[in-house]
Amino acid sequence: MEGVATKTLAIVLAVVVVLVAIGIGLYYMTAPPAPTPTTPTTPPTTPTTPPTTPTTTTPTPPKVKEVVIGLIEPLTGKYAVFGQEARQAAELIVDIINNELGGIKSMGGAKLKLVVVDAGGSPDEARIAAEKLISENHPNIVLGAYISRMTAAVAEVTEREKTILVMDALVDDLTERGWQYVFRAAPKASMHGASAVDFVLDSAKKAGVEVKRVVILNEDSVFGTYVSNGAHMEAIKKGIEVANHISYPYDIADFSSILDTIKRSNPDFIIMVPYFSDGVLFAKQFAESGMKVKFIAGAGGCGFTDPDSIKAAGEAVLYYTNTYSFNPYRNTEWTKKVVSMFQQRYGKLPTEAGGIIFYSLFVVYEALEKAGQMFPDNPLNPDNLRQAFLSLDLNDSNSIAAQLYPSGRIKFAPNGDNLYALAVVLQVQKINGTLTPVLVWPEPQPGVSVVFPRP
Amino acid sequence: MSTLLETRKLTKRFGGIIAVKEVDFKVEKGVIKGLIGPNGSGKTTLINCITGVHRPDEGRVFFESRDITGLPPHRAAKIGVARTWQIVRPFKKMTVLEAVMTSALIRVKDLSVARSEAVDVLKLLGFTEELMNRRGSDITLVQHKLVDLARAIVLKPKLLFIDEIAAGLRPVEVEGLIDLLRRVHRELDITIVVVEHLMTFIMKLSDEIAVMHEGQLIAEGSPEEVAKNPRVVEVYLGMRV
Amino acid sequence: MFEPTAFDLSAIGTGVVNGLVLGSLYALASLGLALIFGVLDIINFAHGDILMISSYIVYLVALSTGNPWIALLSSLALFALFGAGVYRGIIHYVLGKEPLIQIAITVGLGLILQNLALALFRAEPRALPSTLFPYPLSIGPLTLSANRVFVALVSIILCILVHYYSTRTKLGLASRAVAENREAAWLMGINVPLIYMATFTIGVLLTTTAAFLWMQIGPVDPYLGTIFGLLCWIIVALGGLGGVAGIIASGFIIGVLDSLGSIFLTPSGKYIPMYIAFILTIWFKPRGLFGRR
Amino acid sequence: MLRSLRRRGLYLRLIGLIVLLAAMYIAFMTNKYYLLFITNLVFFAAIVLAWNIIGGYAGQLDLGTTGYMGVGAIVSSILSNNIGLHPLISIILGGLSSALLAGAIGFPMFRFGVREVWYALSTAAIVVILNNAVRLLIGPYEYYLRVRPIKTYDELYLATSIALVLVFLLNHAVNNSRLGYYLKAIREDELAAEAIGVDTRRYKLLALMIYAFIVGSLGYLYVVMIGYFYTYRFFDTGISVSIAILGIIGGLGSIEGCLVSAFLLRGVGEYLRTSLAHIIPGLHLLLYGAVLITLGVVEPEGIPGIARRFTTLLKTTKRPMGVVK
Repeated sequence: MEGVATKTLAIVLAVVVVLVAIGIGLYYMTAPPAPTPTTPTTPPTTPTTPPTTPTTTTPTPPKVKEVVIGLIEPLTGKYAVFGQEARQAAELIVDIINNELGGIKSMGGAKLKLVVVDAGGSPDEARIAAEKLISENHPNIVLGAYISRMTAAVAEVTEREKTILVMDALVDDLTERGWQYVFRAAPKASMHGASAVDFVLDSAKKAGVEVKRVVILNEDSVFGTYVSNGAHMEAIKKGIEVANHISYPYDIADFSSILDTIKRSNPDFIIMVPYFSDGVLFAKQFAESGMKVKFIAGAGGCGFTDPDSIKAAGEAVLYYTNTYSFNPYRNTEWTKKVVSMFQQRYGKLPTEAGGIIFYSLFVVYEALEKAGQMFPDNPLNPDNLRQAFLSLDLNDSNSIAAQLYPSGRIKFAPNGDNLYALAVVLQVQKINGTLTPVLVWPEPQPGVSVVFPRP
Repeated sequence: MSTLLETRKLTKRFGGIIAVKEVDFKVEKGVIKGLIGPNGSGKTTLINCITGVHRPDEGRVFFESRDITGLPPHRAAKIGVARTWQIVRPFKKMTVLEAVMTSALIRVKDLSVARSEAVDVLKLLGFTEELMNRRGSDITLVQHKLVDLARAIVLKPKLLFIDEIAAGLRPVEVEGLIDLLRRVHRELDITIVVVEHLMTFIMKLSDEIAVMHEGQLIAEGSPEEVAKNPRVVEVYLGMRV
Repeated sequence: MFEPTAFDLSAIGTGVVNGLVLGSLYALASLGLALIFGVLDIINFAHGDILMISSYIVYLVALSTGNPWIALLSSLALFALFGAGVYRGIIHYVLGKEPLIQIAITVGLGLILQNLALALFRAEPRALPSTLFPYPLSIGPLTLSANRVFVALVSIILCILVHYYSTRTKLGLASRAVAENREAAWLMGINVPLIYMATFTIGVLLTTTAAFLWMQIGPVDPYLGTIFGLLCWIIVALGGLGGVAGIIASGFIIGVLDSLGSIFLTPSGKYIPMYIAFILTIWFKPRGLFGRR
Repeated sequence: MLRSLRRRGLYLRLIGLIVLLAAMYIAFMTNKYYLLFITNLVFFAAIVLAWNIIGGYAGQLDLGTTGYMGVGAIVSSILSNNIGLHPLISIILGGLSSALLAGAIGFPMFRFGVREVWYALSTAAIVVILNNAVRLLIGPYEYYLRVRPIKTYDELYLATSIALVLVFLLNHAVNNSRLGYYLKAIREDELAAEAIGVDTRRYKLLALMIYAFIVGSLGYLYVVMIGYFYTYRFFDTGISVSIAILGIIGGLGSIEGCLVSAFLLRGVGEYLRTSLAHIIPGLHLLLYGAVLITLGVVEPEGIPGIARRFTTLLKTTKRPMGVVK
């Protein structure tokens, strides 16, 4: 009889587990339309009014009360590090725009309303997230999704729905597919690869060091492939011999064999496309291997100079560099301001994931202002918005966005890419005993100079 | 009477142990033959070698004058050599009827024909309608043994090996089983080899008996002859005959 | 993009050495699985996930105390409890049941561990910032990471200790008797349930030790168990259940195939030779290359 | 075959399934997100039913689902996209190629008697090998191959539903045929099945190839559903394992059980995933794990076992009961 009793108990338990699970699901189903963790700091933007659908055409244009900005980022899964920071950055910028700048002036001070959804860790999850965002929140502009393949999946949906997508993903071909409603301010992947090579050659020339051979390493993802191909092309163009070009899987757990291959290729420097764990692992194993090369430069990703990477790798990444889509040390009023606000609020330096969101959201802000001026009747119509984006010509003196951008200029080509895109280079240096990433290229930040070659 | 099955110098080794050693075993058509011997004397291994479960190391097996050495079990079953198992191998998640139907489907292609044949055989073995629709996991050991038997009979084999079916049965049940097997033998015209170490059962049932000991055939003949055989008595010394 | 390295003897040489180093850790990681499979006849699909969760515990304790040895000892203590608990709470109920049920239940356990780790630690890979010996070591013409040499040596020593345990100690001999024949062992007066629980726990502890060593050379993320689980099963399949020597040998084989595969096939294709070797072994030598049972 | 289909209650069940599919559509058609969500559910229900043939009836714990799905998907997407074949023909060719692959793998596997855990591991290993091989041949693991013959989600849902109904009918056809009886006998006891004359190797191989064919042709739908072909998403052992889990929980060989587990468990699981993922990632998998362990300890037969318990419980309390199978 005892056996029967335990079995019954276990059945009851199982039923309870399932019921609880369904209950939790139902609770969230009936919860407010945006089940993502709402920002504690978001200003109270007319919470009592139901979400308006501003795209619907109305005979007499009412004042736009709010503009819904959708943010799709990987908040869970392997890329959550990036998505979480992007969310923090977006919340900060929306706060600044709504409170400090008084909303979109050309639309009568309309406020931005940020809706964040999780893109998960894969394209199909991202696609479902995009469908959910669009069918439930009707955003006017969508930002996302950091990881290129996920961004592609999101773009499929936003294109169909004629919604503007401002991408923070870098893979080149995202702007090569003839999509109409996509824009990207950030420098694309191949540019990161080329910049890394240019930086090394530039620094070598200044230091009087001869570099002739390079080994290129990348994860076998589309991003890794584009970045490393950019580096490869640039190296060939500049007369550098590519001694080896090795790709590895995203779940690599051991670099020993790759290090052996590198050793036999005998390069002067190494270009690697580090995500996070691969960069950390490589740096540590490189330090343990006793091998010497003149320089190791990261391109794209930020797996060498990220605060988290530095924490995980320790001394192993000292003097490694990484190209960056954002320059946190740029000497402009707004860069200083936003970076310090971010630091105050979240207790850490913004990295690339946050930086791209900074200027991308301010570009959105400028475009909305422009749309309000150009099309006062219907500023949020996607085609009108597109016109507004294309007519932007931003520089340090006329916009906040440009002040936050590495090159200080933003102007979109018809395919959605920034004509003045630029990547900068950060280096891990020891300042007052702590490992800190500092800007070294194209112009070193004040009081800093590049350490080249790697001692 | 013609020879239905014959083995010639059949030998099977497991590692260093010789389980069956140069056995010449013959079964005439239309008999009930008993195969006895103490535990571990090689009876089941002999059956396994004949029905294709094991591949003999040496020697040959002839069935209806055809060499069937090393034929896989499913082929052996199709040419008319069926068997039951010493330790029952039930189809627990199928009903009794379904299990027997599976067997019937080997011969007949149509499901309804197979069903009616399975019902016939099960009725012969005394299964009620209700029992037929029980699942394999819900019946007794004795019933399992009968289902096992039914699965073999419904194949309409020419030769049927029955491996230790009476073990663990009460005397009344054994009596019933003897009658049942006789009926099967008679009505369905199946030659039967019964393997058992329960002597009373086999003495009553069999027309002739073979005795195995340590992998070898040590005696063969009618029940009375075998009972008198000094070697057999020696082997079974201490056992009630 | 894909440029196979030219055939090169020194490449093979270093590849083999690296493979042996990695292989010895693989062997240690598989030993617990082999022990549990051999004695309890339990198909444990949660093995890799147990290794993963142990790695997290080692990581957390090492990070908070700064002392790797405390991390080792405390996680051993914790996982002794964990092993006994899992045995009594789950494994006990599926002893002798159909393989499918054992697989289902251990897959369930693995899923719970994996997703618990995901919920608690998120998906980012974690690595210890400071390991035991983070410097290079020159042995003759070879330069190896001291950490890796340490890991390999400790793995081999532990494997030998397990061999000693199973052939010399009373508990080891008793568990071998149980593995050979459960009923006979019962009749000989061996407390079979106790042996089962002890063996399962020892298997888990070996895995925890392997996790500690792994943390010295690699990162942990919630999906580490998936990679390791399959790898360990392959090693057990290759080694058969013929004892520790077989497991060490097949660990070496897999390690070398892993390392040479990354050199000659690019790291993205390194699993191909290992897994093909596994499948061929299953086909032609179902009892493993060195198996006796 | 068709005649045997006309057995008790099949029409009723078929109508029930179609009504369910239609009701889900009507309930969710206005919201694209939910429509995609239920399309996903219907798709995986079809996959689980396909797995039921090899895993449920034949009792072989196959973890190669995504491998066969991926091969079918590659072949059919390339044929329809790059060569311009009609999607239906590409689907059939995709299914055939993955059935051929299954045959090539399964023949030696069954010939050498690979069973139980070793079968499961080998099939998982094959997925990993395919994954690596495709990476080496095609390149990056997120090879974008855009496939869009189906324009709207409504059409996609219709296509997926038709696929589910077809697989459902095929399952019934197998269940009520000689093949089904043979496979179930193999699952219960391979040696005993062999001894009553079942050519176990041949029928296992047949079951494997049927399953690979279905899964391979469904691969194309999956590509359409995701929008792109991603190699790493197709050759994923994790998805294979979760499909096997749904099949096991559904009760091996129970068509209704598989449908219930696919719709209910995966539905709840996916809902948890999409709505709670940022708070507790992996909650749906925790749920699977908990259900698996509870079932393993308490009711190894899964959903049909539970249903049976309930019916006997109701019977013994002597309440008038409806249909008891």
